[in-house]
Amino acid sequence: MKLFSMTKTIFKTLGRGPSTIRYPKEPAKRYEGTRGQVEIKIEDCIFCGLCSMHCPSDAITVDKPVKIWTIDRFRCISCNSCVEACPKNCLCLNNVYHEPVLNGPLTESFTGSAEPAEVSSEN
Amino acid sequence: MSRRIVVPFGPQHPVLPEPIHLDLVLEDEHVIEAIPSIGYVHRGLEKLVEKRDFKDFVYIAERICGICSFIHSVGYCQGIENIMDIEVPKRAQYLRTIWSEYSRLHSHLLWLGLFADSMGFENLFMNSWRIREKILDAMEETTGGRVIQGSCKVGGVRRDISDSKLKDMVKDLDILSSDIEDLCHVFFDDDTVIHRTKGVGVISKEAAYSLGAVGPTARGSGVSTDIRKTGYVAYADLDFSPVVETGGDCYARCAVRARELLQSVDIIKQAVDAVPSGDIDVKVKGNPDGEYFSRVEQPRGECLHYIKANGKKNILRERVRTPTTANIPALVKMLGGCEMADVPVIVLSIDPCIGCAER
Amino acid sequence: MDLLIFLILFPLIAAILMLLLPNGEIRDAIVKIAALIIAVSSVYLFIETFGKGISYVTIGSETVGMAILLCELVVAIFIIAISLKFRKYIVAALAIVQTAILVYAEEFASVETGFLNELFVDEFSVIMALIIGIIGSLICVYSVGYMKGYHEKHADVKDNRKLFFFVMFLFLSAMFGVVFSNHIVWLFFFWEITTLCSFLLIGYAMDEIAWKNAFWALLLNTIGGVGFSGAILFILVYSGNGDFIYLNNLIAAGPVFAMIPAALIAFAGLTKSAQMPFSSWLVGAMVAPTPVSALLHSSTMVKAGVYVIVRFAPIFELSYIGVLISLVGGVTFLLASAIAIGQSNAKKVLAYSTIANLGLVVACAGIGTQEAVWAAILLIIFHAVAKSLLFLAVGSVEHQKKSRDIEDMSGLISTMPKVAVMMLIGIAGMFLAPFGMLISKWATIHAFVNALPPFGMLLIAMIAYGSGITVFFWAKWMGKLIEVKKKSSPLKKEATSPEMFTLYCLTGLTVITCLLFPLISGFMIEPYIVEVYNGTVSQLLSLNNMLIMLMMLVLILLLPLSLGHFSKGRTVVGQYMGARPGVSGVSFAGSMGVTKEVELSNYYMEEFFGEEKLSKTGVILTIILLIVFAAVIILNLPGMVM
Amino acid sequence: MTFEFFTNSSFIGAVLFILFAPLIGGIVMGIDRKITARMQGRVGPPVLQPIYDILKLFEKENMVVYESQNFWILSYLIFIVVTGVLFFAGSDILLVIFALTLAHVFLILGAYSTGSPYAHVGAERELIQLMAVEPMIIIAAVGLYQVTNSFDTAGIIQSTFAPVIVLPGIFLGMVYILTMKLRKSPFDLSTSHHAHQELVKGLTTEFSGSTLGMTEIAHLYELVFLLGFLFLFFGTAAPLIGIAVILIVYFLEVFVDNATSRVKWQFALKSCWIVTAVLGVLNLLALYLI
Amino acid sequence: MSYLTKSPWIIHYDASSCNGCDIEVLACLTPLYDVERFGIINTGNPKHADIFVVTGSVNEQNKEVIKNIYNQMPKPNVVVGVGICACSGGVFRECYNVSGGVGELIPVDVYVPGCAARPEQIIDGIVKALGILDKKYKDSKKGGDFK
Amino acid sequence: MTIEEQKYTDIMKEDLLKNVKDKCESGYRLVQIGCGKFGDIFEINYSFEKEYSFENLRIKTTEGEKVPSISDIYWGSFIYENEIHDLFGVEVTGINLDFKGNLIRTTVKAPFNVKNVTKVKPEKKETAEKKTEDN
Repeated sequence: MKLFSMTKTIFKTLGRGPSTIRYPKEPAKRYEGTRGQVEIKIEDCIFCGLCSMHCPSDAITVDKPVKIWTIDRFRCISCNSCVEACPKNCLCLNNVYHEPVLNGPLTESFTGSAEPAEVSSEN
Repeated sequence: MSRRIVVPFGPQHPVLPEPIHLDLVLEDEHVIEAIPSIGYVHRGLEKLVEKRDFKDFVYIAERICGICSFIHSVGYCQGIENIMDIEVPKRAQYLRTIWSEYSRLHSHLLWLGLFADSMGFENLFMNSWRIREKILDAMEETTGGRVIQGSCKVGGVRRDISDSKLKDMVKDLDILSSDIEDLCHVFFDDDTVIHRTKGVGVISKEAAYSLGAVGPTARGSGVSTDIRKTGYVAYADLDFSPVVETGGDCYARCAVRARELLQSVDIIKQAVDAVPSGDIDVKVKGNPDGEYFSRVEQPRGECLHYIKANGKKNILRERVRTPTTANIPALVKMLGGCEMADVPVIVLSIDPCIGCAER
Repeated sequence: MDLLIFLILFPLIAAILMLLLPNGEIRDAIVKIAALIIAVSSVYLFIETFGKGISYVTIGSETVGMAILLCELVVAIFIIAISLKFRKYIVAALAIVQTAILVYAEEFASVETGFLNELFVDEFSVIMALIIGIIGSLICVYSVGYMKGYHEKHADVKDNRKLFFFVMFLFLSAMFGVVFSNHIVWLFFFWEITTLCSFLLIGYAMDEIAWKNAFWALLLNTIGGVGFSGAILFILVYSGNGDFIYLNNLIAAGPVFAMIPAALIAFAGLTKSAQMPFSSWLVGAMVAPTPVSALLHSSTMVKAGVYVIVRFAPIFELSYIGVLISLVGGVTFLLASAIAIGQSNAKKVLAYSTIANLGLVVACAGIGTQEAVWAAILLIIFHAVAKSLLFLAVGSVEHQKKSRDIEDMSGLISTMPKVAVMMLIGIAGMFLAPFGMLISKWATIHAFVNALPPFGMLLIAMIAYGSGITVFFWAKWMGKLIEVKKKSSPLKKEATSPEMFTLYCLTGLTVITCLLFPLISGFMIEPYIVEVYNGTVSQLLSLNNMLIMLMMLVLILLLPLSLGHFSKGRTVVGQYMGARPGVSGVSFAGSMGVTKEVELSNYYMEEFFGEEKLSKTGVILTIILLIVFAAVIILNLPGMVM
Repeated sequence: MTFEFFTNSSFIGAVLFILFAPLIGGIVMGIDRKITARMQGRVGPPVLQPIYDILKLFEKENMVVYESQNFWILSYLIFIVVTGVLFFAGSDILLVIFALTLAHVFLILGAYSTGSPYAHVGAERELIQLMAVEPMIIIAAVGLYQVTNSFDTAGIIQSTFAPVIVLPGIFLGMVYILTMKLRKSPFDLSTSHHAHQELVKGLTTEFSGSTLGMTEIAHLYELVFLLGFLFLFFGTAAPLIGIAVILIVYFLEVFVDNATSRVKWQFALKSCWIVTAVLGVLNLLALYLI
Repeated sequence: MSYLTKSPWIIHYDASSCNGCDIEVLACLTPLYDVERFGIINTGNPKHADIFVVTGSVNEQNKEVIKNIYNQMPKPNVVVGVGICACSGGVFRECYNVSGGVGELIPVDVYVPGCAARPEQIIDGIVKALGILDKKYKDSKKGGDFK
Repeated sequence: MTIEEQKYTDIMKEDLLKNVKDKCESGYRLVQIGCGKFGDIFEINYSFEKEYSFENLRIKTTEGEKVPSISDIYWGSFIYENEIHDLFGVEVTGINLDFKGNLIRTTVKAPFNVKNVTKVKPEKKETAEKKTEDN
């Protein structure tokens, strides 16, 4: 029938049931290669600043003298550029996205020292 | 006394996914005059070449538009590579081809959905996007990004796809193509769709050609032009011919895109069969010096990246002429004398990507 | 019943007085006084005759009869002369034919006609007299204010107000004559006078277009006149019974005899009430000053046409001639309504809606059942009140806005709130539920259902489509009135005081007739129907339904109180303009850097409802119907002629 | 079969309508949305979603262009309720129809009164729709009268046999009209349940908060009224079949909503009138032949 | 809980993004994510909307547009900035025609970072916004006025 | 993989219309008009294509000079010419649909004609200020 050529699809869809991911109840769909956020193993970092140089959106700032590596999550485009630039392979891109937040800016600083990574989120 | 109705259409309007505005002058519902105007999403990113070196600019280039993202990066990289005479590995070229066609699939499905929605066919919209999600899944799995793939770089590609994965993808596409066929059948045959699209926004072959229309807009009018035929990336090795319809109306443009879906599936299959093994990138040394007009076929049509460099890290000028820009004159012509209800259908029928057009 | 004679003669005297008085306040005052006297005496007539049924007045003087015949000739000669002067030979020829027939009939009738009971009055006449007396005189009062402004604004038109008021009052006199005449020749005389008056009033501006339309009206009306004189000829020459020259006798004679004269007079009625194919004169007549349109072409003159048809309605009951008349009315109703959609000139819309509503009356009259006649009379009443209100309101707006285009009435509620509200009530009166016309429509549907099958169903279909169409063009007009793009302060003086007075009165009447309609129905229409149909009248509208309608009306009248509640505590924000920058009021930043303003116009859908196409269809359809009509008459003729 | 407005049964009918119609309408709409979602391969909102929506709208700020617009909408709501009350109290069906028209005219005037271009075009389109459906409804009323010899709904419903048997054409015509009345695709011209319409929200563009809430409530009342109207074709002679058929019809409406794109007004008007002429008028004429 | 949280209607405006986030917002409506589960409808009309979803950064041209939309939304309402462009101007922050994130123009209640923000992220953002909506409603009840 | 041949023809501004007309008459379609500013010279490329053969006409102009519009030959050229006007400030005369600087409205007038208009990195101070504001 030309008038209701959608019929087949509709009944197929009805029969198949919803293809919805019931997201907050079900976990989100992720792939291994999904580009999420940049993570740093700060203990390996030599604060060379290459990542900062190659960041297309200037999200990363590296303060060599005080050994602080800072990323502005509001600027990061998860492009993997820094990961590729890093000579020490201390950066990596995980597959988890950042939670929505109520205020900005959202910067995370990592201080390079003997201690494990200290994460501070400031507003 | 005039019987005119003046309606400010857009920039914020539910049928417009992006801001474009039209001043519609109507009489009853006949459009007497419709002047489109853009300018809401202009960012000026071409100017960013002054800040970013030519390798990093690819990230900007692929953010010209989130829908045509991958092919923009192909166009940009290709331009740089040709200036610098970089021989990109064959496998990388094939992968670029595959991803390009995936982008086309995703873009066309997205468009078919929006198009259906513009004429009030919600179910068709939902079903188109349901299928599109499968394409996006494949993209995300292989490139890491759903809409901004970020897997093309100067000198090659950044990620490889394993052969087994390629085979799986083809298998998935086979399943998908039956769904796509069902969908196309509705676009081709359904009476209400025909009622809304046939004879709407007609533009003749001559007009389309002389107005410089590109892509499905031109092909829908019978102009056989498809930049893929110039044989960039791996297209020279693949067998396909441009999809051409002669109606020149929204129906024809829709049919071109619907048929291109199946064509893309076919091209992907061919490419997967022919993909050679080997490296996926080459090391890029030095800086570009020279100029190049790099042309690629986006889902919306021919896209042109003009790159001029003088041997410095930052290139001198990057100019992007996106298909939407080229199609706007045709759109202006199409809108004259249509009905108010046709306006969204016609506007969407050129598949406007304002993000592209304004950069 | 000297009152009848008074009602006919008094306006005549007033008219002659008008010719003598110069422009000025004295004349204006006299107009008002005369109007008041006419209105009061028509009300007095109502009180006098209330519950008395039919009563006759005999003048019994041969001289008066002869005088009338003479005047008739004078009128005819005037028409012939002016037609010849303007080289309208067809009009002249028709007028000659009509006069010739009349003279022949009078002179060579084989029967003696006495002079007895020349005038009569019954409930129907009283209703008509009230319409003429109250609405007609209100319109005269309105004219006082209006015509002054008219001449201030139309410097090119010769100030002929003396003649104007003369004709206006003459017209009222003639209308009273029409509704009170029992003697058909008298009826015809008054009938011709209304034709003449309308001719003079339409041609008031005396420019080319005015004359053209005036002659067109004259032409079509004389065609009707020929039909009318044919009826007289038939009665006098072929019937062999002079008694039938009296309306009451003729109707009482029943369809066997009266069918043919009734049909011929109904034909004349069709021309006068501007039914298709004759409707074009009424549309053309809109060139005249607005009170003229209101007086002649909405509330009263065209009512003369339907008046005679409704008079003869009992004859048509369940007959094919009646069905044909109904169909002409039905087609007119449907198509004229449809044409109104494509019009933006307010007076043209009103004209077409008048034609349409008269079509409905004619359709009802053609059906001729009790219920149908009841509906027809209701339609006449409600239409007269609401339509004259609308015409006059348009006239006042025209003075302020220099345009009679509906598009220019955009946001009238903000600039001329009083007139706008009255106009809204008038429009609501024309098509909305608890108001008059809708009650009539309800009755009409009830009447059609029981009409001669299967034509009843055809008529139902016409009214079904037609009422959908009516909703469209009225509602869009209402919408235009209340559509405020940008608030502005109201005018201090919306119209001259005589104009406002008239508008207030008519608005009041519109509402009151709706509120009192059960009484009108019970005490005026039903007795008439009982009398005409010789017997008991069935329950026409159940008490419950009346109560419901009244409750709805009260509800509508109470709802505006909520405006008080809504006027506070709301956040006021401008219209949605696609979020365009630079929005202030209704202007927005357009393409190419130009600031544009929103314009809003109604839909006219001319590809569906084009005037030309539809009138052509209508004319062809109705001409076919009339040919069949003529054929039926001719076929009936041999049996009838004795 | 004469009808008395102030009898117990009609009073009960009216009160039941006023109290429960929004609830029933809301649930029907909720199920409608659920089925629609399923047809689109989605989960869809909770069944009570339409009611949540309305309750939410009353929690919002009332934002107006002109204060008077609320007056028209209140009138719209009241007269939709009056329509339903008259209908369920068993009153004259022509009066019911006129009240319905009146209510819609109020809605349209409300849209006009805002002076917004989108609402304006929506109002014009709504008027076209009104014009398109009016003939069929009147013809349906007359058809019912021809069969049952009563204009009162109270009388019609007690007909000894189901009118639909001799009025199949009119019933189908009404089903066709119903699509337009329910503002479902392909006839969602003047305003649409979903957003992607060339008119933004058409008629209701400028209404917000409680004003919009009132139109939504009116819509629910109207839904119940319309379904009741369809039930007249079965009456007490075949109540169960009637309910079953109405359920099927409603499902069909949802299906059609999902299987068609929006048509243009020219087609909408033409098709409605042709359907009315072919199914309605011919059915009426055919009544004489039987 | 107010009913606002059960039926939040959104309006979406593409300020000047690359479309990436836009199509992801749209994707939320489609079968795979189907936000209508939460009663969310994309109204496209500011006067009906409760949640304003902005994607992309602000520039001189769309400043007025965003403000207009925001002002035409009846209170209580919330603004969700989706994508890093809406948060800070993102990768285009330094373009001459970009003046920055949406927060500089209108009060943004929830920021959803990401380039492009994923549908799940957007859902999270909207769910978070619902809480704020509820709070705003309750505050307004207490205060008697919409602030 | 094929690399497209690049063809340029440098022409004088005065000959532009004639050359474009030739192109039009021999059946070329207009692909684009693109401008670039190199030093003080504006380079405008007119790109044409016929059956996948891609050719360019190039004119050079300087600040303040006027460029004729080719919109009489190619109706659709207005979009590029307006764009060049808006972004580079090159005056194009006789455009059929002249947006008069309103096609692409920019904060900075003719941004491509200005040296280095991309904003410099926000100063530390500024950021600090913003922080206090936000808090």
